[in-house]
Amino acid sequence: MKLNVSVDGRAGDLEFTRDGEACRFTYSSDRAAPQKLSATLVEVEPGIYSILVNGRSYETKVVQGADGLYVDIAGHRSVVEVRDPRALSRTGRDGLGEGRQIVNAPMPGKIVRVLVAEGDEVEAGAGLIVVEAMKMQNELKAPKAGRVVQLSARVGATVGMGDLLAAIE
Amino acid sequence: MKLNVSVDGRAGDLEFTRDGEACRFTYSSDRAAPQKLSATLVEVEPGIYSILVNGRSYETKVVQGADGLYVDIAGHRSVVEVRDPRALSRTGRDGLGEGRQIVNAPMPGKIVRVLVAEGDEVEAGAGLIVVEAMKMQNELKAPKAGRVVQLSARVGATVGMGDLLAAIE
Amino acid sequence: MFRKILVANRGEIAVRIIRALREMGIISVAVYSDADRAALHVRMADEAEHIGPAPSSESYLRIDRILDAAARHNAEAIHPGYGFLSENADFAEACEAAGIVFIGPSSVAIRAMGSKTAARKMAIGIGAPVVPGTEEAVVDPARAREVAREIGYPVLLKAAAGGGGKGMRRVDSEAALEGALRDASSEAERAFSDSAIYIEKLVERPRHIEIQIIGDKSGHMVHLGERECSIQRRHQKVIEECPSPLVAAHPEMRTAMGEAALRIARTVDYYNAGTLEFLVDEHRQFYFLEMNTRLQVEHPVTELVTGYDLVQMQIRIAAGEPLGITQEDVTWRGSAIECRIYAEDPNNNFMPSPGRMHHVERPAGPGVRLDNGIYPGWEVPIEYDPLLAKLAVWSGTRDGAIARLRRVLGEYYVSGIKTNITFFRQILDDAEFRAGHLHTGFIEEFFRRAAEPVEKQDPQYEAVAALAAAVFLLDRKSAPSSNGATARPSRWVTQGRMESLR
Amino acid sequence: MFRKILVANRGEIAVRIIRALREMGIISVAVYSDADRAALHVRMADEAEHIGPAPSSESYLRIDRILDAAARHNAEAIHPGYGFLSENADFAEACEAAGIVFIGPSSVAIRAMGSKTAARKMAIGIGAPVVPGTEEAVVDPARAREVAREIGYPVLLKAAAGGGGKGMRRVDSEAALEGALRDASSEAERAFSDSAIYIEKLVERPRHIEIQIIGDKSGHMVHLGERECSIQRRHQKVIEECPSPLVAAHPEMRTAMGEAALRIARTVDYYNAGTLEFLVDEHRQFYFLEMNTRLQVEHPVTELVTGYDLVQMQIRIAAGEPLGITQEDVTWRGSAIECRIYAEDPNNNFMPSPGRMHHVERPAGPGVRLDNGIYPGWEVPIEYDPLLAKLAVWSGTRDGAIARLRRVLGEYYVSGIKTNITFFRQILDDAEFRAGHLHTGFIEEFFRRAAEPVEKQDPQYEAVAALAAAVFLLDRKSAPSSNGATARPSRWVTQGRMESLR
Repeated sequence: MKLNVSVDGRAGDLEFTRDGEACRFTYSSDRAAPQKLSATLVEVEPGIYSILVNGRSYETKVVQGADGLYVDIAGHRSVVEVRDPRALSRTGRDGLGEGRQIVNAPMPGKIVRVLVAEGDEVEAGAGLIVVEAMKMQNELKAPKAGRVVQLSARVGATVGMGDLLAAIE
Repeated sequence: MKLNVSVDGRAGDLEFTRDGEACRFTYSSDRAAPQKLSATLVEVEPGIYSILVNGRSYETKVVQGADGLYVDIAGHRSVVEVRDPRALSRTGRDGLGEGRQIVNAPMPGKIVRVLVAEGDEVEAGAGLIVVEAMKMQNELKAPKAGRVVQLSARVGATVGMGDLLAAIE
Repeated sequence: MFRKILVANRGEIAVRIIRALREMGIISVAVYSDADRAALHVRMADEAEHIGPAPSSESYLRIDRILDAAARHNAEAIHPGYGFLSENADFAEACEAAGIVFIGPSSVAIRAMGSKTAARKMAIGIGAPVVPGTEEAVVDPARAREVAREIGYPVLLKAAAGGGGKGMRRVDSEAALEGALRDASSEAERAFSDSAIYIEKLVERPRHIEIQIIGDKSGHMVHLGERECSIQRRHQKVIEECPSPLVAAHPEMRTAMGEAALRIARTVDYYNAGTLEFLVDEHRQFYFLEMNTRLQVEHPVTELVTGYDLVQMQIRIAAGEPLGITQEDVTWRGSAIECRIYAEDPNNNFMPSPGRMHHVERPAGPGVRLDNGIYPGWEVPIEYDPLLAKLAVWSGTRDGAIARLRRVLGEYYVSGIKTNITFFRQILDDAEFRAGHLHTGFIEEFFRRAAEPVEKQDPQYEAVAALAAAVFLLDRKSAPSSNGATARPSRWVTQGRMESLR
Repeated sequence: MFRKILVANRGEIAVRIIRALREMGIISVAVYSDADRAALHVRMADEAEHIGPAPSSESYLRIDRILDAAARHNAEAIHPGYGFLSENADFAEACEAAGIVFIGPSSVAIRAMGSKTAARKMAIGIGAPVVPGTEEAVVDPARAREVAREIGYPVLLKAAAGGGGKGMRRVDSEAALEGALRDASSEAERAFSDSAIYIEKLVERPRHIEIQIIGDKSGHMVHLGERECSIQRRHQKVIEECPSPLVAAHPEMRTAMGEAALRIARTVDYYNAGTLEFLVDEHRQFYFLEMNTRLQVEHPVTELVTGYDLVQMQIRIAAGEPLGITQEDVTWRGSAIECRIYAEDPNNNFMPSPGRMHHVERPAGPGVRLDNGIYPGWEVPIEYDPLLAKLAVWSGTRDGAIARLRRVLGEYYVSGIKTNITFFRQILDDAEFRAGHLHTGFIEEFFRRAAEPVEKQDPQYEAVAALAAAVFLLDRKSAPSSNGATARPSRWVTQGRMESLR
């Protein structure tokens, strides 16, 4: 099995074979020279792997996160993306409109104030919307200078994480 | 929904309807007069129910046990069997040969001694087989006086819980 | 002693109180909003009553509904915990009127200490040192500008009814004053249904050290020593210790602050548990800040070091029992440190990170105390404070406690939401923290200091992480491409494309 | 201090030692058999090495393999925990020979105390009181009959190398002697690879009270007071306390037993941690029983009350550091009680109940200490002791500790296997236990007393249990009949049939 991987944004290549608990694998990245390793791997609890690599014990916890897999080892978290080279073609084009910048809700919460109106010209960093969650108010600022071309935020509305609230162009 | 139930061996009748979290139910048994109750019920974790019955909070844990469902409430365990009356016909006949008594392994373990041979006459309570698990030896005794008509236990063999080891007739 | 007590709170503190009641053989009654039907405090209580919709203003802050619940369940007393109605004199009064014992001080004492400005006056009256600032709330922006100008920037805006950093803002220049005032008062309105704000001089690099006191209804009162709570983010404590490393080095401070605390408390004939907060400047001068007329979030570190159970003492005192100890009986053994585990992202300005937690692994072993309000599968509601649990440790020495806390934070794991667990381990490794050089601006400085965290990381981590991720995806029979997909295109995807073009 | 230490054990004690090593910044090496690849101690250690098949005689008792593992990982010291090789003088010697530090006393001291008969001789030599019995092992049944006859029944058979009740039998009549001797010696052979058995007079209704001592390599030694371990089943401790209620009422006993313990230990120039076990009869006379030259299972109650970390002290002493405390420094605060949580069925003669645990809920909150060796999904192997975890509590008073232990046992839940958790709550409710009237036959008497447990049970339990069971089955879309089916036909099925015939 050969996979393209990225760990915390660094590209790497993983090649491995499995035979029950036994694993043989090679990993190489721009900052890690190729190393042939053999390990035993057991999923001891859902998403938690006990991995022994030449005598070292790695309790490794994996969970699907928003921007890849979160892999925790000894309290250190890496964000990992895995891709099968043969699957590359399947990737859709997920670029953003170049000039336009989106303002998403950084967390679920309630909109308590909208400080701009559609069509307003704003400076970069100007306050646009105030979202409150868990009794803390967070002011969302303009990512760039420009015109507010879209404004879906309404005072009192409850929004989910990542909801589009406004767009600046 | 109408069900025949037994709680710790006592027969009872349960009738209930559910509407989301809301439950209305009536339960009656030989020692509990019929009581109409309304509750809210939420499965907070797999097999764990938070049940509120007129203001009382019952953290109720259910798991499939060997001899029925084990239901734990506030550290008190009941063994519950549930049967749909319409299903009664489906029950197979699981009676035991009258004269014959089976000796099952009470736990997984290793047989360290066999004290009788097939055909032996034994007294009730006579030692038959010694099983060891977790470094503790347990002598299995004859459930009744009679002849050892079957003896599948072999010294050194590993046995699972409930395995048939011998039969006395 | 009481037969049944209602707990007018939620989360970890409700659970902690229910545990105390169970140990005392007292029936516990939980209350819950729509958001909390499946909350741990409802699961653990003997009885439970629904009191309204999710917003606290319609449930946990509704005096009428809580008293109704108490009446319906024949509760003889109410423990308010902290926050919500715990420092609301009207609530205490309403309880008294309804013939239900309020587990806390008299409504008179709450009212006297409830407004910071009034408390300041009282302290000034008996000659206790206070930080220069306004004696009354300031509403009008113009007046605020005036006051700030005469005190001199930087100034601090504070909710008169406040606590826990809610409705609090540091203001460094006049330009920022009006906006800050607006935010602070609306936040205060929401949190305490009281928008009154006052202004005081900001002491630079102060330590926050507070004194725990407890007294019975016949006037016997002792202090249980100090807690240092200088490690704060957004003006909210996140790490608390007993003893304070500063006081440990200067034991006379404990006596001096303890006596000052008792003197201030006596001015209002205080009884039950209370905490007097002080700022301590770089010359070890202490200034009275405010009195919290309730149980403190961080009370466990005091319990671990003194051996007393503050919640059980509160209940016995409320039942009219004598305190039963003298100042001489109080001893301090070893060192305790507590971390507040929040659902938040320390790397993104501590942005709250609500959501459902899938897997929870709890630390165990020697010297650990976990006060938890969560369980696997529980979804943190957006309506309330994102405090998940308090993790405290005890050891014979502060170094031992730091080492232990590092160990147990390593064992603690909550998946599905972001938490500040790893952040705490970084702070515990910080030389300044280990040396006990603490002040309320510590975290900001820490971030500047530790801009580039120099982790000496096991080179195999990267390879092992990649392997585990691959196995995770393959065993779940899910197409890596979709699972690997990201919200926005990462540097990596771009690289991936370039590679595929070669 | 050591850089790396190998832990030659498994289960909760291996985990407890790994936790101590992590706090001390020492790299931990676990060893495991085929049955333990996924065990918690392997998951938690920094490094791990496989040492053979499941049977301990081929893995955890294999000196050669453990020393190989230590060499391969460059471990500088080995902590043996309790059981297995912890009291094996040859192992300690082999470590010394291999230049690896054995964390415990000298092989000489282990050998001297290792055989109960030798230890008795030594105690008699310095005039310490002992229970009448044989001075040497007895193999020949005829000789055994002789000895037993002259001592007089009831007698106790004990493995000379024994501990934890393994290879121990009470014999009330000559008829039962030979069988008991056979079982005891074969059990001893299995557990300690040493079948030697000796015979002693059985003291009726004795208390088991032991003294913890610890000393450094330059002869400084202190005692850390007593533990009462009178609550036993199958001659194995299941509940331990510090202080002993008897000693708490008669403080002079602590001094007397402590001094006797130190005197006996000094005869072998003892160092590191050790425990001297005494029987105490109904007239408060104490008799030296044996010395355990290792860490004790129940060490946590001593740690909770004295505030010392015994495992960390053991390691520092093994590294040649001085003890650093005097007898005057040792103080005892409050009361601690520990329960040993086993996978067993108390209602079926404590029959082991191995298997896979599905769900594990751990207690938390104030005053709880959990030393766990398990996790959800872990399957208890049949090859080893079924100890799942040790649950200990601390409180200011014994009554407080009992109330707390009741509370935390209620929070503790392990599904899928039978445990003794509920059994402990019944004991804690027992008037005799609460009064502190303890003796090693307590549990047998308890069962006779509590033949009909008079539970004042909530009448709604039955209805709620039925409802929950029904919902459980329906939500899992499984035919109730199959799920409700039982191994053998229950009284109920018969009733069911009869009803269906009407």
